[in-house]
Amino acid sequence: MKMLAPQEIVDVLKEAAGDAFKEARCTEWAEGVKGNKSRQVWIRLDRKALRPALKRLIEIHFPHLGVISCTDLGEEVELLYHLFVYYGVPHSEIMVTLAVSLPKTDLSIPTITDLIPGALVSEREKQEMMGIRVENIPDGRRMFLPDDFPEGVYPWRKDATGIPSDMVKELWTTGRENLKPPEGAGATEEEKKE
Amino acid sequence: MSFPMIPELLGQLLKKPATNPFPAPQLPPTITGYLKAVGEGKATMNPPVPVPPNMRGKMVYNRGTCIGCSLCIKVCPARAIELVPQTKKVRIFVSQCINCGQCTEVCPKNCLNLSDEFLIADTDRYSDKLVLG
Amino acid sequence: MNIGNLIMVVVGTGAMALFGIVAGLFYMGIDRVLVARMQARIGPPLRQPFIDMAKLMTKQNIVPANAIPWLFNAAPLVALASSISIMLYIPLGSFAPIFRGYGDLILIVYLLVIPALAMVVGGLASGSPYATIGAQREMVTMISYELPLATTIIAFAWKYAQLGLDNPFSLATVAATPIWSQVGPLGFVGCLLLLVTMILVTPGELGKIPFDTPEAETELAGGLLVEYSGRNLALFYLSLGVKAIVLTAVVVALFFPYNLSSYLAMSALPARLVDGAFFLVKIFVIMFFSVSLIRIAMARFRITQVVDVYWKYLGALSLVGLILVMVDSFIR
Amino acid sequence: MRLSQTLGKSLWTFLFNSGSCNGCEIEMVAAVTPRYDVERFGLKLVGSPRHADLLLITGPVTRKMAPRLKLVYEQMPDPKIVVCVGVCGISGGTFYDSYNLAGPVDQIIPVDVYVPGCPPRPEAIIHGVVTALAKLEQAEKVS
Amino acid sequence: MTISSIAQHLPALLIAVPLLTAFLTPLIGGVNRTLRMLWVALGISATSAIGLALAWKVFTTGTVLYVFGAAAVGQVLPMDSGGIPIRIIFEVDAFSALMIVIASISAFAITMYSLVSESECSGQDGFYALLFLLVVGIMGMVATGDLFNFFVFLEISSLAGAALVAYRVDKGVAVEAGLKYALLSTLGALCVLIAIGLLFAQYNALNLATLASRLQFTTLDKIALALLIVPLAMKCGAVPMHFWTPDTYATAPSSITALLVVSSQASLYGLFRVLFSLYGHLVQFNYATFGWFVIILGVLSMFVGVTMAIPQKDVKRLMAYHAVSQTGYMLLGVGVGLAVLGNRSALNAYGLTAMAGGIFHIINHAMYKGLLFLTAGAIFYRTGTRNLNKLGGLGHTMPWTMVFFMIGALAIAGIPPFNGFASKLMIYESVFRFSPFLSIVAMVVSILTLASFVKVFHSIFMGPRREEFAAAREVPAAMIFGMALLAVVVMLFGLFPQTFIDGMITPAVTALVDRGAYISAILGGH
Amino acid sequence: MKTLEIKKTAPYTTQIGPAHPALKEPVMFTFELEGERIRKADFAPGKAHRGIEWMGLRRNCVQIVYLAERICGICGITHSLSFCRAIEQVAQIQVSNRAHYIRTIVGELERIHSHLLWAGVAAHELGFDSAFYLAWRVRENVMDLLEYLTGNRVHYAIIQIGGVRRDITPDMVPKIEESLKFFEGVYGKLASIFLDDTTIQMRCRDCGVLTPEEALKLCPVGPTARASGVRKDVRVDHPYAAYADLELQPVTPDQLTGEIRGDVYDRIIVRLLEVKQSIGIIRQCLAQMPDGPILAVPKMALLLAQLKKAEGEAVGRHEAPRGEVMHYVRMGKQESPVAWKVKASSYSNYMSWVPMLEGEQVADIPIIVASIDPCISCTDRVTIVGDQGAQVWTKEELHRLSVEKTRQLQLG
Ligand code: SF4
Ligand code: SF4
Ligand code: SF4
Ligand code: SF4
Ligand code: SF4
Ligand code: SF4
Ligand code: SF4
Ligand code: SF4
Repeated sequence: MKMLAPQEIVDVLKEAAGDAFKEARCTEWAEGVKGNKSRQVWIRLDRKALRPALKRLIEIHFPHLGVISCTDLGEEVELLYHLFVYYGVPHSEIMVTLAVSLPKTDLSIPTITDLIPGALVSEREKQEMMGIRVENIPDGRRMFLPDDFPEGVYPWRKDATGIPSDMVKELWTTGRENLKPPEGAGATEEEKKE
Repeated sequence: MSFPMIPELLGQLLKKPATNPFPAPQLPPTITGYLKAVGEGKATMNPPVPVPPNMRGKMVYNRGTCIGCSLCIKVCPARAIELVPQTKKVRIFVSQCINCGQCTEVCPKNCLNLSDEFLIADTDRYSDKLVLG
Repeated sequence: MNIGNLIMVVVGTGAMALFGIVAGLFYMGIDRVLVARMQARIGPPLRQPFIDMAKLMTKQNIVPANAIPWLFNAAPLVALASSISIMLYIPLGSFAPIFRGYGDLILIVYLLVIPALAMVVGGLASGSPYATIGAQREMVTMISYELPLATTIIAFAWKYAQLGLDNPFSLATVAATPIWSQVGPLGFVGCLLLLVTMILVTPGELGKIPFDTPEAETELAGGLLVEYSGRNLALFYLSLGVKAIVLTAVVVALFFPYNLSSYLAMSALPARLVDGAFFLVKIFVIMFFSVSLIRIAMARFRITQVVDVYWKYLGALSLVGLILVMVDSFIR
Repeated sequence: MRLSQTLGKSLWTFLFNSGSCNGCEIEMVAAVTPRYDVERFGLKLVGSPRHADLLLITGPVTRKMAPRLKLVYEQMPDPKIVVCVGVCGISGGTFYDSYNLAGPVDQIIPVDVYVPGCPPRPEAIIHGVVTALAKLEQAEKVS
Repeated sequence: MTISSIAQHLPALLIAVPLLTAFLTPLIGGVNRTLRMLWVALGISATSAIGLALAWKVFTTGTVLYVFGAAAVGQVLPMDSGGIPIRIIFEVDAFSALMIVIASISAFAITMYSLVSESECSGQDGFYALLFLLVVGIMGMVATGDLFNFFVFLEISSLAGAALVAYRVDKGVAVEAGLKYALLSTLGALCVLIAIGLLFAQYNALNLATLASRLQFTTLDKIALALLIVPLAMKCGAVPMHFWTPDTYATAPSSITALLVVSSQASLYGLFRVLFSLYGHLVQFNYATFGWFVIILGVLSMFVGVTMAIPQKDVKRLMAYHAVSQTGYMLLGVGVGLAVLGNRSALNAYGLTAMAGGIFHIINHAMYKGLLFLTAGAIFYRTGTRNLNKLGGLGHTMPWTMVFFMIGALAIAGIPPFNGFASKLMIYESVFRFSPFLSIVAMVVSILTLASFVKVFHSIFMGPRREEFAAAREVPAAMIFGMALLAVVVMLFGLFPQTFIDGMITPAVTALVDRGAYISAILGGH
Repeated sequence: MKTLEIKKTAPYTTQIGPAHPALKEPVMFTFELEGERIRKADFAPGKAHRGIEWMGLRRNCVQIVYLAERICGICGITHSLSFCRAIEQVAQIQVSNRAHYIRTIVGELERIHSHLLWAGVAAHELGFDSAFYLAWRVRENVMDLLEYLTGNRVHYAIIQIGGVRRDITPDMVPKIEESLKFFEGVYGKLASIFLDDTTIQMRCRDCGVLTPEEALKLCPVGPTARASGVRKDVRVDHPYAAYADLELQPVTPDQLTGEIRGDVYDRIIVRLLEVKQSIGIIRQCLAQMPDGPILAVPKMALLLAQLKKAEGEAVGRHEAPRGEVMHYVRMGKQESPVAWKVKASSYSNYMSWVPMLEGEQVADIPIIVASIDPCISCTDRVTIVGDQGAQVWTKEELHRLSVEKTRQLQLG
């Protein structure tokens, strides 16, 4: 197997993504005495290029999908597909992150489970946690949240559809208000507010 | 057919058990009686497995030196510390503390420390022993 | 049966029940202590099973909503009563069985089915689906060990019938003429195979690892007994204890019917005591090998493997044993 | 239900994980293994709440587990003891606020003894059980 | 009529009373329902009482001979019976008496049961008429001492049986099953008739005893033997001719099924009669062959029956297959006896016990299997289904039925202290001397049977209450009475087997083995 | 109505597992069975979902380190290490090499403890409690050592952003050496008990097979992937901590048996071999440990201030005993992260249950489920549900299936 360098991967994927390609960044990070470097490629794409880019990546080396991360950036939501190629050969693995921004008005993304079946767990999680709509997902049920969890509430959102404060249970306060006042303390009124 | 466990088991019959008999090898007739006897020195309690130095056990708080700077509260990952505004001292809930020791490191006055005491079960989670300060 | 006899039977039954329960719990205790020691633990006190029973007796006895109450409550009683009743047919040391004239091996084998059946019925009556699977597996296990068990017993009977003895199925006959002295070298090998069979059938009958599939906790959360609590649970445990004694006593009676007293030339009372003690020791040895050691030295079988092991391997083993015993008789 | 002398000497135990990090869970399991061997106190782990006298519970009680915890508690025959192991079951610990927690444990079922620690060492758990036994003995005296 | 004359005419009454009841039922039934019920109850009570009394007489005083229309009982049969051979002669020896006991008890319990279980169906009069006819057939088959009469009664029982199977005319299946049964029975009867013809042509006699004393074992005799064995084995449901039993047993009303079991036992009786009494001395050089033939038939029935039973979904089909399996035990026991008939020492050592076991199993089987079919009927009565997958949770509402079922199931599985164990024990403990492997098979089949019934027990009675059976209650008292009666018998036989063995079984075995006695009872000193 | 309710609740009440040696996070499985054979398997985790990521976004990074540690109590270092590595990359904090080596040593000790723990649990699932006790008895030694090095048996609290909180001083080394010798001594015994025992072989060989193809497509990690021949190990592929300096090869079962079958037995092999590998790694680390400070920013207040200025995104990874763990962190000039995504190893391995379970027997569920070493080993919590997916399994069906099994056995 001929192994491509990070920049070469960027080039290949850029070609595959065409005009949907937005930006790319290669980073390195070294740890240890010998200073061996780990290499990461971050590519930001438009939604429509996700599958072509992924298909191209699969041709390079069948990638291992770590997870799909997700960030609420206010107006948009960014999905990051963390993929790994060239594993199995010491120190040569490259992390390729494909990042796709979705406007909150249209949070839909095609599934990649037909290409990488193992993405299902992650896609299901994105649906329930961030309210992403994964198109053609083979199994769209909830994964982590209880069945009685309210519809339209997404824990990872930072806007009005996030967790409302009345859903948050402050476990730590339980029983504390009944405590006797500390020695030498005066009024206990303020404490009770806690 | 091979059963490598059998010789191991039979061999163990002749050896000493690996159990540390804390607090007593088997249950004494009554716990209260036993504890009383231990207290009076009439019975000896087997100690737990010795803990290493620097084991992070129950918090101890030197209320006197505390200056109420709230640094400990800032780093505490478990909301185990609260400031009592009237006294400008803190109060630590042992039953909430996860023994991370972060507060002890951050305290400028060294008034927080983790001891090696860990047998702190109680019937009341806010008992005097478990609320410091 | 005259009055004197009747009193004897009643007193004897009471004594046997007491002996069965006490010995059953006692051996459970020994088993637990020994197992703990072999696993490098201190283990519970010897009297732990007694404490457990005493505690269970004082606990709440819950009858689940789906259960058929009377059946649910009757099952443990039947299990214990039937286990105890088997005691009456079993010789203990030099004490002949109370029902010496009636019982024989086959009766014992079928009586042994009853406690297991009671457990199955109780489990089913509790209405829990886990108990249901447990019950099915219990039945499958029962079917599985039936073949080697039946073969062993028939082999014994065949041999004794061949010798022209009157009651080939009676344990008394076996006790009077230990099998080992009646066979040639081939038959000796055959008997050894039968002994192995019985040693391995015992954990199956008692539902111990590796044949504890019906109760397999990891799979069925306690299987048949999930829903039982308090007194009912205690009764089941007692019946298992008694059953363990019965089974090992059967193995002892079949293969090691020897008594010390005949070698030591002792008079009546001490002889009985010595034999009694010797009997307890023999039970202990069998129990140690066929229950304690095996149950901690292996992994549990799958239900299909239980069937395989019993039907294919032990079935074949016991049949070979039987054939060896037969051939041995014919060539002698 | 009458408390009996024997209850404490034969505590059959049911472990319940209400969504803990497993830390307390493994320490409880470790308490069963040869080094600590709780069986020497007559304590035995059982597979069905119906058989249990003692409920050892860990975790801050997730919303999915809260009804189950209640059910398990109800399924246990009287008399029963509950020991809450680990601070996250006592007060939330690090998980002191969340949208998906219904705890702490004593908000769902009554708790007899709390064993603080994150996680408590196996011996601390043993100490917790012993504390429960002492409490039991006191209750016996009263009744 | 005085008591003694009743006693004297017991054999005649045994046939006459049910026959009379049968014919008068439509008449009386026409008057009113209650009256009919009373009449039926009276009729069956009388029949059973007569049967039991006759059996008692046989067991206490020995073989009873009765010739219809003969002036003196002693002068039964002219040696040259050439003139009119068709003359009704009853010869009731201990074996016959045993069968009569079975038939009496079962018929009584079943009829009482059916008084309620069938009360909601139409065509009551016909039903009871047929039922009594069936009883007549059964009684006649086991009591007659004449081959042709045997054929006649066989026909009566077959036709009545077939009609009863088809009784629930509203169901197409039932009619079909009835036809099947009728067809097979008729074919079988035809074979029997041909055999009778062959024998009559050669020996000019129809009386069993006479024939037996004259038989030469010519080729024709051999053909006749085959023609007798095959249909009888088929009627008793032995493998490989068992195929009709599941259909018939499953579709007939349960009370009838229970009675059909008795009727098939009567065929078994016929089979043993033919083998032992008629051909007994002729096959003696071949005892082993014939014995093995029966044994193999038995082992096959045992195994095939039980393995076919386990997957069944229909309770009654399942029970039917078990009936096949249980028949195997009888064949096994008696077969072993037959195989060693020529070997005195073996016969005494275990052959007789094996036979006794087999024959004891006949009566036991009739009792517990009857009981089981009645419980199945009770369940159907309340739920309207026999499908195991649909049933469930009835233990909550039908405790008595459940208890009876448990008794029946434990008995059929041969669990002490129920009667099935008693007879199976005799089989296990004797046939092993013949071949140890037979005992092992028998024991394993028992456990399989048990497993199968645990499954049935669970499917029907266990589990949570079912909504669809919310209305199911315990069945009415008369049905409980019918089941209870059989259950009590099952328990009695199980608890005190020795009494029954000594009193009834051993004489029956002796009667069967001692062919000379059978012949000389009729022909006088030989 | 009563029946309906019962049907609904019955499996729920019974699924409550005895939580015993098997450390179980409640996961619920759904099976479609044919007799005792599994036709289709499905699972539903999330009973332990505490909303940790959500909590994290309300805390400062120092607090999150300890929160992350408590994602799971089995790998006390895994999540805090991964989180710290991500933060360090975002804030460009250079960790000293000494700290890297200490992190590695603790990480490998954790692997030993975790694999022993797993071996015990697996043995327990097989009903082989003696092996369970033995494995855990040996494990206590690692626990002692971990406590000695870090101050706690489970949540070590040794990782901090920028390094580690406790040093391994020269006087501690003999004790580590002693333990390593002990493990080496006992390793042969453990290996023989787990690999040679006939009953274990009977239960584990060719049971729960995951083909290499599936192991690639379903993205499992750690021993689950390696046992199926997918050579994937973060320690090897991705140079980090002291692993960056070591010569490592991923462990695959063919190293012992010469073949890869991808069954439960292979997973046992991989884990046992990894224990041996870990001992070697610790040895090397001890030998090569460089000097230096252990914490880049020892003052927490300073650290917090520095992090408040950080901006950017990074992924921190670590090869946990169960496989790769990754934390994606994005910082945006505020105290708390803007995004924090945790991926635990079991998260990646869940999917491989399905092909492993399908076609196997009910009795094999526990060991197969345990074989990926989820933090949910006890399938007592399995609910056996529905024939056709939706409806809940009724007892009749359960029963019928077991009966069919019985018949199959008798005819077969
Ligand atoms: S950090 Fe120390 S001095 Fe400051 S409030 Fe906390 S305990 Fe007091
Ligand atoms: S040790 Fe940790 S959890 Fe406990 S009070 Fe200190 S900072 Fe908070
Ligand atoms: S299956 Fe194992 S873990 Fe579960 S309760 Fe039983 S012994 Fe404990
Ligand atoms: S108390 Fe701590 S160790 Fe225990 S379960 Fe909770 S978070 Fe985990
Ligand atoms: S890591 Fe996942 S499962 Fe755990 S709390 Fe966070 S979101 Fe829930
Ligand atoms: S893989 Fe499991 S044990 Fe390891 S860190 Fe994750 S949850 Fe914990
Ligand atoms: S010593 Fe420095 S870091 Fe610590 S509290 Fe004071 S100013 Fe802050
Ligand atoms: S698998 Fe491990 S990390 Fe994941 S939720 Fe379970 S315990 Fe936590």
